[in-house]
Amino acid sequence: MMFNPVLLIAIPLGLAFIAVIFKKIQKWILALGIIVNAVLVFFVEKGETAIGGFKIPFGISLVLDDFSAAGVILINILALAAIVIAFKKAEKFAPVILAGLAGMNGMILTGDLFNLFVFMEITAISAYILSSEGRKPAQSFNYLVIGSVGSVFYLLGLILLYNQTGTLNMVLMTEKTGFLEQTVLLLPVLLIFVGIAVEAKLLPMAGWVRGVLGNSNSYTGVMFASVYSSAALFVFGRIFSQVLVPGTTVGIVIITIALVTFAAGQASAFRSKSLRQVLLYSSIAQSGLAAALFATGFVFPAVLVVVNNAIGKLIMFSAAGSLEEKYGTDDYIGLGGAFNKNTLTGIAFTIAALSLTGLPLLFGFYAKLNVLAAYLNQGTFFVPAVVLLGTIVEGAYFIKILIKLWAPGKEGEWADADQSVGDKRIFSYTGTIAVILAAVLVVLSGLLPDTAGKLIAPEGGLLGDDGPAISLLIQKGGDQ
Amino acid sequence: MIKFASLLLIVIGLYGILSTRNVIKILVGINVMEIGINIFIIAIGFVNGGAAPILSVDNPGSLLKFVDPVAQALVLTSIVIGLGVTALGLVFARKIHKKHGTYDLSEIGGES
Amino acid sequence: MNWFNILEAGVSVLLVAVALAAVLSKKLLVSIIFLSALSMMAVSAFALLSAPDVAVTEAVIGSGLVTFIFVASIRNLGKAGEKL
Amino acid sequence: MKRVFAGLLAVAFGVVLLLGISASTGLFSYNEELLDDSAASHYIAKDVNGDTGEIIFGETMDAETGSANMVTSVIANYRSFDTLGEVTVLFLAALGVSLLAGSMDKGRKRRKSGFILKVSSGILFPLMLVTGIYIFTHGHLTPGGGFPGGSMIASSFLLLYLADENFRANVRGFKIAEGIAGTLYVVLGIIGLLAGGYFLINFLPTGVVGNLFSGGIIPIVYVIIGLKVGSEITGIITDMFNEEVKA
Repeated sequence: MMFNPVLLIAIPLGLAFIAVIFKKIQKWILALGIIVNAVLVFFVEKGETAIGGFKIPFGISLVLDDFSAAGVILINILALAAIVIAFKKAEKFAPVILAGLAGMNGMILTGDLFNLFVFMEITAISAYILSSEGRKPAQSFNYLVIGSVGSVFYLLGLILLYNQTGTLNMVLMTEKTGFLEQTVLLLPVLLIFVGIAVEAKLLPMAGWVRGVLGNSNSYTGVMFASVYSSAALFVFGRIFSQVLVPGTTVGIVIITIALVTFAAGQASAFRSKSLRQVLLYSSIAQSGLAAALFATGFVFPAVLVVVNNAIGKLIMFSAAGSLEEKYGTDDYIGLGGAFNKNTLTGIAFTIAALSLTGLPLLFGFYAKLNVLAAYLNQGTFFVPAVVLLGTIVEGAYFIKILIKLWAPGKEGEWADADQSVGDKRIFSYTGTIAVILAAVLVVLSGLLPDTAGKLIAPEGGLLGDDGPAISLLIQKGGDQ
Repeated sequence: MIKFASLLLIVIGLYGILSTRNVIKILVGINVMEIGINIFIIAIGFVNGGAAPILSVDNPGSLLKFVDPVAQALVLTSIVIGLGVTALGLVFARKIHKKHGTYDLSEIGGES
Repeated sequence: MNWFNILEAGVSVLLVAVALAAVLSKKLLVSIIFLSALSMMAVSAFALLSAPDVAVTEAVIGSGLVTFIFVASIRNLGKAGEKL
Repeated sequence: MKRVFAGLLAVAFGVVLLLGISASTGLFSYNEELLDDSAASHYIAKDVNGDTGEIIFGETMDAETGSANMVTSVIANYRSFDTLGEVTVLFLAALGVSLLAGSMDKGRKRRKSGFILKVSSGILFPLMLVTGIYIFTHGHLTPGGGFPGGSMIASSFLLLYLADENFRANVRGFKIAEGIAGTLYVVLGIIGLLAGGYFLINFLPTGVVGNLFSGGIIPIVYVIIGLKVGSEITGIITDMFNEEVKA
């Protein structure tokens, strides 16, 4: 039995409202909602679903093609994993998390640009509230201001497109903007880019990331670095590789910004001393890489990068947040030797770090290989050089961290002295199991890359011979 | 003319956000920007000589010239979203004031 | 020049002037009151552009409730020795 | 220095904006007509699912959406899903306010208010409440609807707060009301899914355009929105007051 994809949005939303009524049992409602969604996501009907029963380009519709299917599966599974790792921290935000999940599913599924805006606002507001867990109100405020400016820009770009095309539907928008001149499209596309760049953590709008992620705990860190950022990148991919495919000028601007983000992120990560700061700059860098790939039209390698980053950051941020809570510092020199007492977590962290770097036999290698192959097939050599250089820097700082965390050295005495206090495990049993499972997933998918690729894109690549999925829908629509 | 003025409002709001470190004034700037974009959307949806989009005794038939109802619906949504964001921003502002005793971000220092 | 153009020009000038006052004024309370006035000007702009629904909503939410939550947030600060 | 920088940046942005926008649309002129086959023109003619001829006020039966107010038909019918998202935004904001403000301490008396103020607000309160309810039940006929109606209700509670220093609304009650209203909205959508095959489909007959009972589910949606928005904003106001009181 296949279900209507709108349930992926309606169920968590309804449960969020119910959780407010029955506050006493809200944590069980949260668990129920997340689990139901994580199961349901495999049983939803593909295709375009109208809402309200109005003919498709005029009413709001949801689009579930290979691309958004990969997106919602990733998001709902990640949300489940994040809850399992730190249920205690999540439960007091139950309605916020449920509504946020509905928002993210909506962002990825919707086929309407204004509906996308509404869901982006839902997601953003749930993120603002979660960021208040960091107990740094000035940083949350900063995030809120940048987010609000971004959403004004998005709305401005959107309304300019609406004025030209008379539609808000993505498929119809793609068709109609095809007839417009590049000069007319230039400003709206850039404005929409800036609006989405806030959540996707791209450079001009990434000012919030340091304050929010640098103060994250084992739950919020995972949510921001892994779940929210994957959702935002999937939206970025939908808009800039399928709906508003940028012309040459705008394309070069966007790709340049994305690559600068990648380079700046890797460089800052290399210079940082705090574990969470290294990770957050590495997240910015990965977002930049994925955005550059999406804007060039390499959808499949971009999705691989997003998935690799999401799983890796899930493991690493939950470990980093827990280490900080346990030892009261996240300076990785101060944490020296911490993994000796948390062997399993340490192994998972190591696998995640090596996979992000792109070591052979891990999933990250397959992702990087696809990235480079895509560019080299196209005959571009400059971008692969930047990517390779970034990878070397990335490898350098991750190996530096890993060595410190496994082998304390002289500066690490502080952590050793602390070891007698309290129990040594940083996670609950379920948390450890979840992290280990994620790491096993990375290894397995690295050993069997073709199977993993098939899982992500069942019909031989998201950008097969027929072009992006959404244009397939246009063709199908034309046949009717 | 109003289109032009609403764009100026967006620019003025942006200046307001960039030129101050006082959290309340930053929120005022955001609100100015939002009012600007709302008026701009309505102005985009306006049609010369169009009636308000309500069927009534005066404008009884749907073949008459009406202004764009979609733009107005979008603005209604955007106004309500703006209220929500402003309320949340003000609570953050109160938290900042409670923690640091000031509304001025420049007095707080970089790391907090 | 018909009435529409004259009103439009007037509303436009006032919008920009009030917005400048809201952003530039040194005192928080003055700034907030100008924001409320800006919202009122926006209401007239909406009414002028045949958007009664939006005008009603903006009047209740924009110039009523938003102003209130702003004022409620800063009301006690006089004692803390800050400029209102 | 900061101001100069901010000014330069804002002016630069303004120039880009004006140049970019004047490339596509006139800055000092308005559209002459709606685009052909645009969503807006179909919403006005109410012929998204097929031509039904001209809609005449007070005559046409069973139009696609029975609402005489086209903005309402867009908000509560054609783009109802947006509106569901929008009340969720407000719901989250109210939740955030209460989560954050709730962690601050409370107490301290407010300033005493006079007798006349109390009595007159006692008279005004029900009037505002009724006006609010009128606005959202007639949203499909007259300007207004769920959002201003709900805000009007919230304003009437605001009046009580300002006039009576002992007044304390039950925050929990409002949370429950907004939860119920939100759940009803989603349930309404799911009933549509089960009954008509589409989420949020208008599954009731629509009646004659211009009558009070003419919108199908539109009046129901607007009542839900009105209650939800009203309880959410009242919740925000209550939290703001509680929070303000202690400072």
